[in-house]
Amino acid sequence: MEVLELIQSNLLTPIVLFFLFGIIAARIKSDLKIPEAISEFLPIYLLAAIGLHGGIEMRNTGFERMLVPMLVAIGLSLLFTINHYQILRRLGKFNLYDSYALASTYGAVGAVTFSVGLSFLRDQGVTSEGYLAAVLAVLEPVAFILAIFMTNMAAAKQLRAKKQSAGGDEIDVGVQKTRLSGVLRESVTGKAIVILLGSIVIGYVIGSEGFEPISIVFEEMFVGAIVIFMIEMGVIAGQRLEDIKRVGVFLTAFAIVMPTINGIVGVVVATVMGLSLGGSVMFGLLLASASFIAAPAVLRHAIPEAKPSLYITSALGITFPYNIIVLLPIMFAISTITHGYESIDLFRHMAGGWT
Amino acid sequence: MEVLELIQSNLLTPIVLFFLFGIIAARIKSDLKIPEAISEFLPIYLLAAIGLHGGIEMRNTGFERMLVPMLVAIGLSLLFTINHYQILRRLGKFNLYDSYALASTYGAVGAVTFSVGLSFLRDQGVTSEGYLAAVLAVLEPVAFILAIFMTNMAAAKQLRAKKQSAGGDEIDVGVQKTRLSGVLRESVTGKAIVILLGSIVIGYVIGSEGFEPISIVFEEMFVGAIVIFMIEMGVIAGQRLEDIKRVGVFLTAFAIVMPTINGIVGVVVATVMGLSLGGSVMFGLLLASASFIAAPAVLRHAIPEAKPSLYITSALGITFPYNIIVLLPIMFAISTITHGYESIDLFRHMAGGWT
Amino acid sequence: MEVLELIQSNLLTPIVLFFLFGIIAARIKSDLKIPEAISEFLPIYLLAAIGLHGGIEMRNTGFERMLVPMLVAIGLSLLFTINHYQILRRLGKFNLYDSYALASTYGAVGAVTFSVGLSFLRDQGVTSEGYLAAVLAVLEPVAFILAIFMTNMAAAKQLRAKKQSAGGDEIDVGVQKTRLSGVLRESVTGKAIVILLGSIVIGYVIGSEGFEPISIVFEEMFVGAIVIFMIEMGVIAGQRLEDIKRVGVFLTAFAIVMPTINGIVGVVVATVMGLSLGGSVMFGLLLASASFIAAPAVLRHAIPEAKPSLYITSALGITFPYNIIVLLPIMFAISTITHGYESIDLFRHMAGGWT
Amino acid sequence: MDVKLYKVKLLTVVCEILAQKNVLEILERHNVTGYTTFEVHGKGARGIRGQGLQNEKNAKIEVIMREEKLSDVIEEISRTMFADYALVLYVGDVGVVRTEKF
Amino acid sequence: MDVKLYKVKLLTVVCEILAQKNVLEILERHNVTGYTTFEVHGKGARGIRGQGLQNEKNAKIEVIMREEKLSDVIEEISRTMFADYALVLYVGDVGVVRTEKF
Amino acid sequence: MDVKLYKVKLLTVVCEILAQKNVLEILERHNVTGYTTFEVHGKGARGIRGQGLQNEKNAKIEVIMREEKLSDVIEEISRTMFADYALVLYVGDVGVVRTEKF
Ligand SMILES: Nc1ncnc2c1ncn2[C@@H]1O[C@H](COP(=O)(O)O)[C@@H](O)[C@H]1O
Ligand SMILES: Nc1ncnc2c1ncn2[C@@H]1O[C@H](COP(=O)(O)O)[C@@H](O)[C@H]1O
Ligand SMILES: Nc1ncnc2c1ncn2[C@@H]1O[C@H](COP(=O)(O)O)[C@@H](O)[C@H]1O
Ligand code: NA
Ligand code: NA
Ligand code: NA
Repeated sequence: MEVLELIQSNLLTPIVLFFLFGIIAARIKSDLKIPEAISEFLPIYLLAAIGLHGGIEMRNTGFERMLVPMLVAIGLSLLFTINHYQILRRLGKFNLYDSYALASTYGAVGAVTFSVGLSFLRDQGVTSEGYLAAVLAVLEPVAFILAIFMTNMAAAKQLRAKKQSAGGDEIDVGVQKTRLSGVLRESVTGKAIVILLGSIVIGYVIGSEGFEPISIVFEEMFVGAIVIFMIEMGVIAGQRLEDIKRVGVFLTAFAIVMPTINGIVGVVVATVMGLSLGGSVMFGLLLASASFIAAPAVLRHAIPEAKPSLYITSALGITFPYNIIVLLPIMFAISTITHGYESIDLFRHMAGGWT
Repeated sequence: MEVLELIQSNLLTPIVLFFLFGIIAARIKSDLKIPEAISEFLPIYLLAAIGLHGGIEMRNTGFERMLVPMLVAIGLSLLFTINHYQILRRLGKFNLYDSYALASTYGAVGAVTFSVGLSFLRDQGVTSEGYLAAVLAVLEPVAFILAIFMTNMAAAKQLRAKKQSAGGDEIDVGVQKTRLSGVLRESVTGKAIVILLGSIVIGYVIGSEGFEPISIVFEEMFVGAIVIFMIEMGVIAGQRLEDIKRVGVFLTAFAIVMPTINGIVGVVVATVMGLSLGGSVMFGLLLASASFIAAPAVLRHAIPEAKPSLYITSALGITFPYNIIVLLPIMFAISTITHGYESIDLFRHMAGGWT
Repeated sequence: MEVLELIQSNLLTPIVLFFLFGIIAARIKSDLKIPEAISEFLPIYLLAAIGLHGGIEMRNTGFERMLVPMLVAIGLSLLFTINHYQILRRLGKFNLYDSYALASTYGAVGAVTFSVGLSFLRDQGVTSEGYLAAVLAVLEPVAFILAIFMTNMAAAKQLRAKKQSAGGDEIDVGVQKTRLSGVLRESVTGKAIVILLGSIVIGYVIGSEGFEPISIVFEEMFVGAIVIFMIEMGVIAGQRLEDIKRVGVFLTAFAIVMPTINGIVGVVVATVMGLSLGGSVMFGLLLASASFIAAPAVLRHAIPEAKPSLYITSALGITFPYNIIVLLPIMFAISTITHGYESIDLFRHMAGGWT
Repeated sequence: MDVKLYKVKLLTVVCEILAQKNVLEILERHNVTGYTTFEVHGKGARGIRGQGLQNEKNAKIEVIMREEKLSDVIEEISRTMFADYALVLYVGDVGVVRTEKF
Repeated sequence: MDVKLYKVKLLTVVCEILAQKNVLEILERHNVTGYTTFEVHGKGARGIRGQGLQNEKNAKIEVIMREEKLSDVIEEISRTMFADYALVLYVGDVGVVRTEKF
Repeated sequence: MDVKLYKVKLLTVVCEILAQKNVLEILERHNVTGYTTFEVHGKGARGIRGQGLQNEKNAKIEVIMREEKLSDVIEEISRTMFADYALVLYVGDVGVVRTEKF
């Protein structure tokens, strides 16, 4: 079967192999570790590279066509977040806080996953729409804002209920409000969004020509940098493997089934909106991915009552590997079909001619 | 007007844009930051690259022609430092310590500014004399040594005056002397000078051929590395914007007017000495630039009574952006004229043929 | 003489020059330093690059030919370790612990030395067998395991002797055993071995084609990265120069003579086993090199009674510079002869045709 | 020569790094004049902290302050943060020279 | 409002970083509930530490614990580590709010 | 088994990193046998420190020493450094095992 072959060939890329290697290194309790300064710098670098690339593409192709996909992505992200919440709260019996935290973690997007997706497409000789970097930036805070708003509403409601029975304290409602606005500020000025948007604008301004002297650093080193980052991601995922047992069967299933559904819906919707084969894969990946770098930073302040071990572990330990190893090739196969190629092999031939 | 166009096109380079981006990121209170280890490493890297490049050039062109420009640069640096002092003390009414600290900050040179200048010339398709890297190295400590010497003289004089009225303590004069010699040692063994001089020598020894296997790291990645460093410089400058209000109108004006004068004098003098178009720009830039990395390290020990907020803020927050955004293109335009090109456009045509 | 010329030309490579520069920087008490995160990352990077390269080579050439050299290397490493011990204990009059610690430091291998060797061969236009990276990985723990085992045996014997005279405590024997097994675990899961073996496997799996997108980071930047690392190695070696006086004449002689003998034996044995000219040099270098990054990490736990100042200082401060500056060219010359080239110059001509 | 030392309190808080901001805000609200912070690793009821993602480190916050403000600050930290965050706090006695600074 | 503080001990160990593991194992063996660690530089009888190779830094380990366990822990560290490792330890008095945590 | 602890002083100095050298020189001059240092961030009378340039961080210096030397050291730091540098110092009581080390 072609999808299996695609999964298998994806499995044998340096990115996936070094991720698996990192997991193994952690499991055998090796002291291997990418120094903190490097692993803190790499996401900034990756986002700058993604942004510059996206900005340059947008300059070449115009961004009028961006509006619809952007709005659809926001709409889907909100819809999915609410859907996640219902499933987690009703079927999963998670408490209010954990449900919203998890719902938004999966409604949000993962920049690292996006990087891996870009590199996967590059391997397949396919390109994607540049404005998807902008969609990535805008989608970052959307799900969090919704979830935080909803959590605060629910908490205020609980509070009001309490107040009616006893003498309420006004202060806490005020605290809730400051919290919300503070968190909104924070998540929009978070470094990921800021560097991504900034780089898109700069990429747009400088164009391919202005990019030329920095292309060796911001383009040619891209895959190598991801590889280094994947070692660390693997190590961290490996260290959490024990925690995965503790997240329970329900959340484990959720962490695999939900991205699959969201991702496939994304690919199909993107195809309908007219995105290219590669663009549809990236659109699906945006919706499928869960946030594990931004999520803790935002949620720990916004919904401190939620257990970070749940949302970090499921996003990083289960969904991330699943997405980059299994779902990415599946979505690629689906996008190949929805874009009217009868088989992946056929496509490959054609792609061969393109590069 | 051509200068304006040049400024405008310079404004749209990745280097300047990422610097401005860093300022904005700091202003909106984003948590964006290049990890310390990286931003500590980048100046070392940039200086190594500058030095190697300069050394290789010197091997190709010989360094007998270096002597005059070197001596003239030292002379001008000393002259300017004394001039700065007079202006700051008399017109600016700064105290002795702040006056000398500021005078030497502007008499000294900025390695980061120098890097940006090299990259600016590269964009314009112009080269500069390799031995200017050696001038950079030698100029680094000169202004500090003068200022420290003068400050100690003045302080000793005050002390003697006091002693004549009361019973003096000999010890403090001794302390002053140790301080001076200690500081001299320190500023000559400072990492910037050491790596720069070392790399010049190594570049000279290995030549283009020996450089070949490391040229990807030390030449091709140069501009990309500056870009990353400029993000951090922008963030730091942005964090200091409030302080700029506090430095006052006089120092703000000083931080713009003085480099302009020094820089233009530098370009003209360099032209007279026979430096190339690009070399004259770099010579001007050396004299125009203020030190903001070496300065605090040296001055905090040498003149602890001076307020670092004054000299760091004006050098990094005002002069540095002004130099790389506005003054650099102006000096380039002037150098074009002093080198007998009737207009910049004409020059561009010719440059096109060279590259 | 050709060997002297070779030494001289090797002396003028960026790698050796930046190492010497680092020593000078430390001696004049400059504050120059590669930030910790960078100098902690570089060995990981170098080992990953070595491993990938080795793995790809092994895929191309098969690894059936690896078995004999591997076993011979292990045998020689063990033999040499015992030999070192006898010399140190009998002739050098070092105590049991210091003798075993030093014996295994010189029986083990140095990954940084190996990197420099690869880059030296590259300069000479010669290649080496890819499986030597695997030999490097396997050789890493061998000498330590032997030395730790022997030390524990000797310590247990001493203990038993004591017990017979007085009432012994059983517990300590248990402690010894746990220590041994703990140390074995640790040294096999040490980051150097893990990243090296992992990268070999990944290199083998992905092959040249899969390596292509990351070759800029993991191949083309290799020499530049070594250069940066050599600055730091030089600084650290320079800081220890004082300690060298304290290690004494005997150990200083040992640190030069022993590697020379081991290395030459290595080159000859490798030639006999049929390794290529370059491969024989690398095989000799493996046996000549002493460990100074892994050694303290392993020995400080395994033989805490041994003085780290002895084994770190001699390995890093004496043997490492000697190996990369003097012995490497000597071994190259010898290998040229053992491979039947009448003179190095002749060889050069031929090599010219190969590249 | 003898230096006179004045008795003040040294409050130390070790907490997950994402909670550092909350602690500093509480200090701010109580007009505490200064503090010193740095990043640490640790182990406690919430397991080992400091290995994984950057956000999972701890921060250590040290505050020299007069006894007067101490219990208010501790009370607010206890009330608002003990339940949700990995956090440990303790108080020691120290002597300082320039009491007017605190 | 007044916060009640309970008296406990703060044990601090500064040692070469490769000995950190040994100290943590000793704490483990004595069922100490938590600790805080970070990397430091220093000078002592064994010279300046922290400049050279990564392995030559120091670690600082801070442990809040009840007085009961203290002398056993100190005794084991003294016995097994004083001879071979660069190491300094000291004990102070601190007050904590949640005594049940330690 | 009971471990005997001897009373000594723990002097802590938090200062701008460029002043660390001065403090260490003072310690040297007074024949202090050792110290432990690390980099910290902080806030005080001179604003927030630790965000900007590398040179604008703080250093924390901890010194275990006998009471005898303490006031001389403090006096020299106060006299030569209080005016010009961002600096805070404080003193606590600790117990040590090997009193001969200090
Ligand atoms: N007994 C202890 N001694 C010193 N530090 C502790 C102790 N317990 C906890 N900590 C620190 O406080 C952090 C949070 O503790 P916890 O909330 O118990 O997980 C830990 O990660 C440690 O850094
Ligand atoms: N008097 C002291 N005050 C503070 N820390 C010290 C002192 N003496 C030693 N240390 C620390 O303990 C480490 C090991 O000490 P030593 O075993 O004496 O070399 C040193 O590197 C310092 O970090
Ligand atoms: N109350 C305080 N508690 C703890 N540390 C302080 C305090 N005040 C100042 N510091 C530290 O001492 C440094 C210098 O203080 P200052 O000279 O007041 O700016 C600050 O940056 C802080 O790290
Ligand atoms: Na998503
Ligand atoms: Na200047
Ligand atoms: Na060896």
